[in-house]
Amino acid sequence: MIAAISGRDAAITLIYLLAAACFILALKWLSHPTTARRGVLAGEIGMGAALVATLFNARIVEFQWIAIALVLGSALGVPLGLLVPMTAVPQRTALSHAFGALAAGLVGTAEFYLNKPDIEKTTMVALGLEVVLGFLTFTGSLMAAGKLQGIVRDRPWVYKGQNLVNLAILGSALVMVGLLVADPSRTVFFPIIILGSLVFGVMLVIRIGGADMPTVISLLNSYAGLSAAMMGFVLNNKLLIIAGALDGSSGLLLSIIMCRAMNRSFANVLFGGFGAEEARAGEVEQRPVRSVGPEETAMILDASRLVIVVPGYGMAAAQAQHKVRELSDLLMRRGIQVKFAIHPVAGRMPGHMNVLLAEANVPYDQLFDLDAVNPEFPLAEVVLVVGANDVVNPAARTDTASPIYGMPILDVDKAQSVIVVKRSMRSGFAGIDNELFYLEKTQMLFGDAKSILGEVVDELSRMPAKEGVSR
Amino acid sequence: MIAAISGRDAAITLIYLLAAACFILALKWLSHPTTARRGVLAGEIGMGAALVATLFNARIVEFQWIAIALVLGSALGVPLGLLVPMTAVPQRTALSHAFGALAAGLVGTAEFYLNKPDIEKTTMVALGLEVVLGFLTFTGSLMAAGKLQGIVRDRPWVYKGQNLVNLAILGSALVMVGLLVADPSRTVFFPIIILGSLVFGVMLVIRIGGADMPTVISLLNSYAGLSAAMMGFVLNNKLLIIAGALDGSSGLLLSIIMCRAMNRSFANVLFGGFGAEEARAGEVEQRPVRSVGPEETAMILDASRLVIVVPGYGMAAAQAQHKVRELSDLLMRRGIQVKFAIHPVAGRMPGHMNVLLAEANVPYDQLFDLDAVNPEFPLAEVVLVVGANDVVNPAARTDTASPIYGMPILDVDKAQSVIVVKRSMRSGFAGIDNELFYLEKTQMLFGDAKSILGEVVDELSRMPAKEGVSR
Amino acid sequence: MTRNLEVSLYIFVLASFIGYQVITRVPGLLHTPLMSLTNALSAISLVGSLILAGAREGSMTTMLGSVAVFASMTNVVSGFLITDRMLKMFRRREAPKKPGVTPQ
Amino acid sequence: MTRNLEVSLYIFVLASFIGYQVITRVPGLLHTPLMSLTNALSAISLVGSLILAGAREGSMTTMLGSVAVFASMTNVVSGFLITDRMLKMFRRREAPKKPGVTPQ
Ligand SMILES: NC(=O)c1ccc[n+]([C@@H]2O[C@H](COP(=O)([O-])OP(=O)(O)OC[C@H]3O[C@@H](n4cnc5c(N)ncnc54)[C@H](OP(=O)(O)O)[C@@H]3O)[C@@H](O)[C@H]2O)c1
Ligand SMILES: NC(=O)c1ccc[n+]([C@@H]2O[C@H](COP(=O)([O-])OP(=O)(O)OC[C@H]3O[C@@H](n4cnc5c(N)ncnc54)[C@H](OP(=O)(O)O)[C@@H]3O)[C@@H](O)[C@H]2O)c1
Repeated sequence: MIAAISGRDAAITLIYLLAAACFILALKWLSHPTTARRGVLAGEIGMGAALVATLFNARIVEFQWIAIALVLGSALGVPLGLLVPMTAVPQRTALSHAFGALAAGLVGTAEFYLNKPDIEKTTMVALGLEVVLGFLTFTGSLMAAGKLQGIVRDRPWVYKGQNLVNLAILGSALVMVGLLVADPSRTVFFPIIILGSLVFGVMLVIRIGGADMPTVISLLNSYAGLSAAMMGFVLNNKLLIIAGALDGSSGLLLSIIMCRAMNRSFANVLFGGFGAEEARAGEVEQRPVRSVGPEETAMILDASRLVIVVPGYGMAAAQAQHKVRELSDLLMRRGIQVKFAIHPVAGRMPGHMNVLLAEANVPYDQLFDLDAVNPEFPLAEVVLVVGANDVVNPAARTDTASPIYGMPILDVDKAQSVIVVKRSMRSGFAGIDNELFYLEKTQMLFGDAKSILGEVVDELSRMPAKEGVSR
Repeated sequence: MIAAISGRDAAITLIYLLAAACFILALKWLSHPTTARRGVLAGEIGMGAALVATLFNARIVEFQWIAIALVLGSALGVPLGLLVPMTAVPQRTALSHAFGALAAGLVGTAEFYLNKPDIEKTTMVALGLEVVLGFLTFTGSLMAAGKLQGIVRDRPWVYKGQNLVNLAILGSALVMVGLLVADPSRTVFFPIIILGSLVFGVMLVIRIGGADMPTVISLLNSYAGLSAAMMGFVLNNKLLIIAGALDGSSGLLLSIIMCRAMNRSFANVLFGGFGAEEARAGEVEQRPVRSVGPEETAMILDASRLVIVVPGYGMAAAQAQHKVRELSDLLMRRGIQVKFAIHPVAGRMPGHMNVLLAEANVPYDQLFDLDAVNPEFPLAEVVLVVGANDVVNPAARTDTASPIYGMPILDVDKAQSVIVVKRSMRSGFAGIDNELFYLEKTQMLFGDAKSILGEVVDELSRMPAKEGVSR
Repeated sequence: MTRNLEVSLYIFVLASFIGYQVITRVPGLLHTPLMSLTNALSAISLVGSLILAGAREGSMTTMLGSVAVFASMTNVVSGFLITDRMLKMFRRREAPKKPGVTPQ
Repeated sequence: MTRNLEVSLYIFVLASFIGYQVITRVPGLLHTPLMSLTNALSAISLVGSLILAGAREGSMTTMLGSVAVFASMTNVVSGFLITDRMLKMFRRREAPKKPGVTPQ
């Protein structure tokens, strides 16, 4: 089947191929901080080339709507890209999944009404998947964003037989896709499919606690990617398929990483209503703990040689990353070695702590991951836990009953002494008590991370410089 | 362009896709010894499936020739696979490149005569490349195999203006491909192209010394792969394209690795006539060296805590790997730690030493590569160099004039003492003298590696066991 | 089954392999930028929507297409911008020696 | 330029990427088996030659095809056999504790 194509189409095709290569390189270069920005550039080049090339497509005859849409899109994109604070990145990500999925869904819809009733079966399958995935991801991501932003109430909304209802909704949507595959002229089904998907998206996410959102978002990410790939199947556009597949696999891998690091299954995340427990176990019975003040903290820190800082969600919530940076700089200038221990799921999204500390200008070679830092804890005179809880909870090693049992944790309890910065004895995301806080060697520094660490910094800077100190 | 295909073809297509996936997994699983054999299995499954599926292709109407060819092929393949000794692996590899390339060339030829004169331009380009690469790789690989096996004389055959002649041959072949692209009816050119390619293959390799063959072989490997990929372009068979691309990139990467490790450029390998120097510098002027006997060697080894063994081409030539294994076992049972330092280009092909030692049943976690072992040399009381020369030549660090200057080497000269096993003061592959042999701390144990190490083993086993030794 | 589907399947499988390979090599350090970058890339669905928005094949198609273009374009712009913004912040040891340096 | 060429180019580029990715992950320890395995795999050109050998399209085609089948099949069989033979030899620490164990 020698189907020759015009010179122009050939050119477009080759540019698409080039764009695909750029996208792959973009992700490849993201494998190291020093090359990462080159990766972004590659991505931009590929995107730009593909966009321009597409405008030369013979089917495009009028440009005003395109122009308007592009301008408006950019107008909204710039603030979304430049003004969103780092702590709001999870919401923003969810939002952009919603947008991407919406686009896929709409294109699918348009394609259906353009080509009906004679749509080739396999194409119809792809089209159906594109639309279902697209629209459920759209509403699902919106819900997720809403919950993270606190617009939608965070507490999971759970009732009996919920899973059945949800599956019923999704099932019927898929059945109708099947019917359309059999006979694409049954167009009445199409709107119902759309509706069903939209509803299912809401239902899926409404039952999930805010803290589980990151995992869900990554999952939705892979759906969005898959939907884009399906669009590629429908339009048989290879560039779309490639980009979609890349996006899909990244979303899937990230959610797997998170689940592993939390030692939980997808099913548990999606149907476990984990967040509900969080609500329940909010308060814990009171037991005596040793608490400490900023001044004493400053002295303890100043007296040690190696300090390991363990940041957690609390640092993000308190926006305390800059104070933490100041503190570590002060200590280092006083000849004390400072390392940061980053747990893979510390915070509320993958790499959360890394970004915040980078924002606060902490060099990334001062950050160490689980495997690298765990052997070091016994050597540390002091470990400063800043708003971390679950990721340092020894129950994960010992208590088989605990919901986080088996989750790899930072062995803070092996350190010589521990100072924990948090506002109260309230539990963390997993909603369970933490033995670490009651250990002999542990002292609690109660207060909002930002303000209390501010005081510690002031104390330290007031102290006289030590003699003969050099780093 | 909705070109529907029959159910059978669809099935075949899907099986090919599965085969492609198997091939990729095969290489992926080769990334670790524990999964490597699973990789081979995956490859076999993919190959088997593809073979069977192809037999169902509608174009195939008579089977007797296929049957005969398959039987004969297997009949030759089994001995080639099972009986070839490990030391002859380089030749075998070269030979199989020749076979693969031949197949590609023949298929290309047949396709040309079947479809002429109306062959689509781009197809003709692919076909031309397939044929040229195929046939030049065929003869080139045969030459290489011959040289390594000692059938063809190893000494490179060099004359003035050789490169010009070679380029002329290749050039004219390519020009004629161009003419055929312009007008495929000029069939007269085709045989000339074949002839030119065959000749060029011979010419290319005839001027290269046997020791450089491994690099050339890898390069030919990538040609063979490329040629197979081109066949895929011609038959638009995606499985072929994928397999070819995998083979091609592996060949290319390996040759790059070798060139890097030798700190040489492709050009230097292909046109440098490196082997010639080898010949020239065969004999080196005599300078005093300390030599040592088997008995004393045994005692020195027995007196040390950490012994690092550095195997080289000499071990392969002498088939001494089993003796080396015995020696290391003896030493370990006498409570002495034994490590093997493997240079990336020790021997005559990538991974040569690893295979030989594995054959001798040395566990691979006892083998350490350059970066891992170099820091350890200062800690070793004795380094036992078994038939290695260039890869331990300090000139690579110091002497800018040396042909191996800049090649990363094993820092044997940093050890506390060195024993070198070789037959004479003759130089190695690079044909240069080795300062290491004249150092204060170095002693030469002259003799054929296998026999002389055998004596050392006997000496050691005769020694009384030490008290209180445990590993 | 059509040739197109065959081709699409091959592309999809190969691309997924690549995705798996490259993304498993991205360190945890960069997982957040990874999210936003892949996000921007998958907004390539732009190419699909552009054609619909410009194809003058009924006002509905144009409308759906235009909205899709708008949505995708938003992702393209914001995605690349925020990714680069994050990556700019990642620094080696040198920088913070002199404290108080604000992220550029 | 034909659709076929377009497709082939995509496949080739993607496959090369994959090749680069997976092969850079193969340790030096296994470079010799790598050579022989990729060798066996590229003998998939078998599928091309089989068709020619069986297509009854002139004796020359049949002959060329058959020879090609023979050559490829040799590589398939020998390639897989020798690779597996090599890999069988690679052992972890345990084995050689009791010396004199001959490679199975
Ligand atoms: N990173 C991810 O991708 C991801 C995704 C999904 C789920 N998760 C889950 O999130 C959890 C992360 O663990 P984590 O240890 O980082 O956090 P955590 O277990 O949620 O604990 C955070 C702690 O910070 C304290 N805190 C909150 N606001 C604070 C403020 N303003 N100042 C000081 N302290 C404050 C809280 O105690 P007080 O209220 O007493 O102050 C709380 O105990 C893990 O369970 C993980 O499984 C992570
Ligand atoms: N591995 C690869 O992929 C590859 C590819 C291309 C080129 N090369 C080149 O090959 C060289 C490898 O270095 P190498 O140090 O392993 O080997 P080498 O430099 O070639 O030296 C081998 C030494 O072994 C000795 N020898 C030979 N037969 C022996 C026997 N039966 N018993 C004892 N000793 C014997 C020889 O000295 P006597 O004659 O005095 O015994 C010779 O000096 C490098 O220059 C590398 O660049 C390697």
